[in-house]
Amino acid sequence: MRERFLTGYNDFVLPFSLGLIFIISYCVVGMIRILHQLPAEDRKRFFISLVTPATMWKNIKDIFLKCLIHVDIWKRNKLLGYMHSSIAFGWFMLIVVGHIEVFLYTPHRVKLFYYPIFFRYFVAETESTMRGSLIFFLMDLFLLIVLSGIALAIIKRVRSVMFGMRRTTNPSFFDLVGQYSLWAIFPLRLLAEAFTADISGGSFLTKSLNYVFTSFLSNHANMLPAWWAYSCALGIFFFVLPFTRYMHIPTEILLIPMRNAGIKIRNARKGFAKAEVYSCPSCGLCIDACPMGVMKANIKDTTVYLNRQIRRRNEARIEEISDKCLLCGKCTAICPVGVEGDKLRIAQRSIRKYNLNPDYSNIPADASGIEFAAHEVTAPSGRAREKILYFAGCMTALTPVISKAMESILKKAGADYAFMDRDGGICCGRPMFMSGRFDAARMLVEKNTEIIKASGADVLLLSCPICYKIFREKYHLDGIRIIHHTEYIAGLIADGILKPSSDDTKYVYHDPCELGRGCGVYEAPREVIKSVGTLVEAQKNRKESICCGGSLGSLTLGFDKRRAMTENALANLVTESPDIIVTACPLCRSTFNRYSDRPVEDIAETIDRKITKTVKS
Amino acid sequence: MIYQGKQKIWSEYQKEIPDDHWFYVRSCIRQNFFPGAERMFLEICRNVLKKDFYETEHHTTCGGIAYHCDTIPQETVMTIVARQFALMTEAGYENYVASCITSFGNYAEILETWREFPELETKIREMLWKACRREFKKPKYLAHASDLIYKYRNEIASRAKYRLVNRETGEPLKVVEHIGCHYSKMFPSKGVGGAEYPYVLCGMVEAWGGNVVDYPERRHCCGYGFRQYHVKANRGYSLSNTYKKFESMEPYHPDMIITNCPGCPYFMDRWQYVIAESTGKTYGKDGFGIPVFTYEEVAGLVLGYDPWDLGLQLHQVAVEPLLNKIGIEYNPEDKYKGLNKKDILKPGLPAVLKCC
Amino acid sequence: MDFGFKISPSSAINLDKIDLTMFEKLHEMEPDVYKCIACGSCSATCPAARYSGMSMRKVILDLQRGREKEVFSMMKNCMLCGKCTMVCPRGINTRHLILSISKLYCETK
Amino acid sequence: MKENILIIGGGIAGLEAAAMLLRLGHSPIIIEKSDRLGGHVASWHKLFPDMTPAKDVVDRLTAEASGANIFLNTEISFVNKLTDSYNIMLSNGISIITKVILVTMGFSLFDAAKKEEYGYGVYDHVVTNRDLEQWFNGKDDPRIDNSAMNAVGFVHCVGSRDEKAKNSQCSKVCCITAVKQAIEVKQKFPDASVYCFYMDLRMFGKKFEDFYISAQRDYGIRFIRGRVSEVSENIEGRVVVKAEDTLSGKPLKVTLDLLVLMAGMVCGDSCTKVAGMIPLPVDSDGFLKSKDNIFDVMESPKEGIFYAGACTGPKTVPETLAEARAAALDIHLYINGLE
Repeated sequence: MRERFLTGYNDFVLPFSLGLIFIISYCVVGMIRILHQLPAEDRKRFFISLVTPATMWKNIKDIFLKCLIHVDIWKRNKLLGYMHSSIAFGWFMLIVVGHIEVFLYTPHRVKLFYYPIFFRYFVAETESTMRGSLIFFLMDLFLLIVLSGIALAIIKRVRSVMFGMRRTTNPSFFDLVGQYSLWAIFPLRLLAEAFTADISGGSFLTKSLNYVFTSFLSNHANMLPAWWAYSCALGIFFFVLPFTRYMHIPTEILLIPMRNAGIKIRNARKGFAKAEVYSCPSCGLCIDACPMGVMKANIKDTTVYLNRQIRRRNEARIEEISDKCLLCGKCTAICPVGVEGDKLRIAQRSIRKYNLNPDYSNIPADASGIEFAAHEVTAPSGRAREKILYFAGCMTALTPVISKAMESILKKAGADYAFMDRDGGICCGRPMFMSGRFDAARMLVEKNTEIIKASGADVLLLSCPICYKIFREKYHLDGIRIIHHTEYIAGLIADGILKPSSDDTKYVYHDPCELGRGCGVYEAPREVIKSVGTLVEAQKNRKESICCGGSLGSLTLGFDKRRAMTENALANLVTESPDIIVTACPLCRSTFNRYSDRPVEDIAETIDRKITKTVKS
Repeated sequence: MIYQGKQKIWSEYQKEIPDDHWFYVRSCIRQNFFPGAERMFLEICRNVLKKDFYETEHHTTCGGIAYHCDTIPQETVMTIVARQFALMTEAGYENYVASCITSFGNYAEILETWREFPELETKIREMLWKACRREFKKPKYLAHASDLIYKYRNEIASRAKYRLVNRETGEPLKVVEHIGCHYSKMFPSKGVGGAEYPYVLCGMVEAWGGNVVDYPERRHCCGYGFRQYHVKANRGYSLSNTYKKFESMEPYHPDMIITNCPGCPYFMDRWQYVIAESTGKTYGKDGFGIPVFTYEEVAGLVLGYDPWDLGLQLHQVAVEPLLNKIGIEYNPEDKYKGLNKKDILKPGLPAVLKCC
Repeated sequence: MDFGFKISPSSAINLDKIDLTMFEKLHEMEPDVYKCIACGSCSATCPAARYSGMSMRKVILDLQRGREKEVFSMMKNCMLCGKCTMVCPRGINTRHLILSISKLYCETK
Repeated sequence: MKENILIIGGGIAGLEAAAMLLRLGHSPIIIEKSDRLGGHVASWHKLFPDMTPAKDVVDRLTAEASGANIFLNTEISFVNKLTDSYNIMLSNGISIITKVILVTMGFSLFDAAKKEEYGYGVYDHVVTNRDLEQWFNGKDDPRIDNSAMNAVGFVHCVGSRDEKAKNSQCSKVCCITAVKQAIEVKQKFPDASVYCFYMDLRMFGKKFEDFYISAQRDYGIRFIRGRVSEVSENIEGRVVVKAEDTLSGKPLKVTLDLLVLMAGMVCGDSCTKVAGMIPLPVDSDGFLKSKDNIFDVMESPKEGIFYAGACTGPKTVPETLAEARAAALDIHLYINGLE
């Protein structure tokens, strides 16, 4: 290879260079700001994690797998995964191989950052160059891969269903500019390199195209305009980048190590929340995932739009979007970059100002009514004999069939149990927490903690997943085990204390949001159901389970608006024609029961019905 | 207000009142409150109109206050009333007229009860016989003394020396009429004009030249209410009721109030002083109050009796501004002179309410 | 002068004198607030009721009757559990209503 | 020979029954005491729950019954019972001999002036539901200010469910009529506060509850549970209404520009009069007594005499029409049985 120009410079590199300088400075400033906004302890933790070998390795692995290969998207849809990784990884490789070229052939130009990008313009092929034909081939190959990705992206704009997406995001103006410039970069690069291929050399793609071009575009006059266009496309892309969804590319590189450092959202708009918002690629996967999106409703209230509105600081819409959400957490579960739609919304809710604030100081934390061993305790010694404090929760009070079944199960198990809220209790605090009123929630947590500790219980048993989540996350009960009744029943069956009879009834299990996605309990209820009949799965299940629509998470959704959501969730449950729908949440149970065409049961009811023999020690 | 509408209702509540020969029973408390009133009633009926009104010193309380205070059972009050009727029967009268509204209501209620439950009447007759060996006939006609003044209103008007008219402007006086609760609220058909728009006092005011003021709280109780006033702890409640009434009539700037019950004029008169002392508020012009009269006092005034003979010096609210307005002649010097011009001593003056 | 008794303030509600500007504002935010039929389901199910006498039915009524003080003391113990919303036969989102009231009405005013 | 069928009363029940009888091949005679057909509905403006113009209903019924022999301004002078028929002498001198009589004399509106405490006929701004309908129909009323209204109240159950008013029965349609009229008032005066004072809201019919919800939510009509105890007039001539707000357990007072009394239904005056002539028994509720209150509501205890509509008790328009049709069918079968 020899250089064609002594200066190693042409004016056309300017758009690209300016763009690159701009975007790099923008990103550096942005990064410093985000890090600065973190609370001091989080910042410290972040820097320590950067030098800790384990997290360091995890960061590199995550960035490679997520940002370049997009493994999560591959898992969802192969075509969509290929589209993303072809562009990201292909482009990345073009840059890497481009730099290798510079290193190999013009090492003295390494310090010119535009050189690898426009390498082919500045060099001419020599005899010895042929030794690098592999590199030439690689460059053309990756360019082809990227181009195939771009082609898919264009097809996706027209037919998103092919990519497993029913609905996509409505792009903003800057998004469109960014998108078109991105799409233009690589065809223009191909064009520019093709025009130069007879001088600078090339491989199967550029060389072949060069032959085609020379047959009707004989001179090199087209060369410079093509390189200009290529550089301009890059420049435009870099300049608009901060205002487009493509900002997610640099932000995600920051988000991944922050998340790996264990940082959580502490502020609605700053720090980690900001990193999450800017990491949103506007892919729109959350639109399809959102349970509110039945009948094309509420599309603009999904997480992708929340992120967009937060970036635009449209307070009215932020409030509307964050208050409407059911907080089912599905968008979080499926988000390829890990934007936590539910937590982000709770954070937005937490900055509301209220004139009236709760005060529970007059509520006595009274544990005197809790009496263990009020019934005959027959369970064998050990775990089964622990003192179990059963907290039914507010929602269970409206579905007393569950607490009744639970009491019956406890009796059949011969357990030593007591009810904490038989005559009404203090709310667990989760609904208050979900409304963003953390201080009030904390007061409730304290009241209940006091009661539970005073009761002398060994185990706190819950049948409401809403309670369960906050008990697991926010309560510190000094060694008192917190357990959901699905797990408790599974344990009793596994230990042989309960022996339910089995028949050929077909059950489908609905994963309640707070139990599944919220607490990661997926297996216990399934094990329990398998012990009494045939378990079939809903079309979408486990972490993709569809919210029943009854959730307390939503502050504004009216009763009438929820019906379609419930019916959609029901339709998802009955694809395998189950006889009975089983769930493990009082709220899901009563919500489904309203519109279901077949019986809806809590798992406790199912099991209680199927145990006829009681175990005596 | 559609006057014809009221007239239509008045026409539906007419009551037959015989012209003459009445057995008259006095009120327990009026003697102390406004002693001139009952005297004036008999004076007008007997001496001015030359009617036969019989009175006996043997009659007692009707038992109404005790009955309404829940201190005596129904049988007791009925037996007391039966004795009164026996006195009437023994005197050879069959028209019974009560000076007191509570009594009037009490008699009406008992007669109605006996009509509905004749066995109760039989029982009372037995009890009366056992108690004092008396027998009675039920009165043929029962009236309240104001019914009679209402009946004689035009006759009184024809003999009147003054009219309820502002002497200077010639405008009719604005008169608030206040009916005792037990007059017709219990049995609308027993009162002249019914319960909603009783006509008994309206008729007098209209006949004597005044204009009746219709204000929102016209139906409201004066505030007396036996159980309210008699128990000191409840007295604030009694006062509040009166206050409510005055607040309601205040925008109409009434010149005077005419009443037909023993308690009403007393409480509406005295509470004006208490309201003035506790809130600093007075309802008449220039710090005076609104004078409250019984219908007999008003009748006496228009007939030209001397205000001090009517006992108007016993009113807390000064009557002089009104007397001046009508143009009634009186001697201010004589206000606190009793019979034979004996000095009965001037009372202390209130701090807020202006008095003469 | 102290008579040992005094005029007691009227306990009557005078709709003419009640300033409903706040309630109108609330109504704009929560149009369903007018749908209440005072059935009392919300009050019956409320876990805070036994501590502060909290009753959504009374809250809605009292705000329209200018009795805001009573509302504040009732709402103090609300835990936002959402049971009232679940049982409301008229589908009123009482839970959000509580938040709106907490936002709009000011105790110190 | 064709049987004479005499329909007494040219309200909607009479008209609908006549139309049905015409279609069944009979030639009914309608006598109507006033100078126009349609009864109470003819003086109404719109009908719940769809705001159907009352005029449309009456026009359609009148057109359908036009084949009948109709005597307007005619009353019954006296009735002679013959062996198997009745000789009816009319006020216009005509006498009719008939075996079949259909009584469709309907109801009278309770005389709101009897509830003296509400001051109908005494206060300047107190009207009844019927006055308001006529005002809606464009008839000027000095009691109703056409230009502006700040506050309007409706008193439910005036003369209904009231033993003092000698009518302990529910008049059934006033609740929904009040809701309808309140909405209409609110439509005319969107800034006015509109109050309904009720004891119970009886929204029993099709779409009534929806109508009520709409009145609450869409029109902001305030429903106050408490019977109005007394009405007075203040110095400006506005109406002061007192009631207990039973839901807060406090007495309540409000000043209004217009008070509308929802006068209930009592058995029609002429109905009672004619019932006395035939004679027909009157039930404990003051309305005509049917042979049976479940199976034979449209039959009187007397052979050949049938009822339809509100003469046997308060009814809505569709209920009245349904009864009229049923009565016509009963009559048709009865006449077939005679032959």
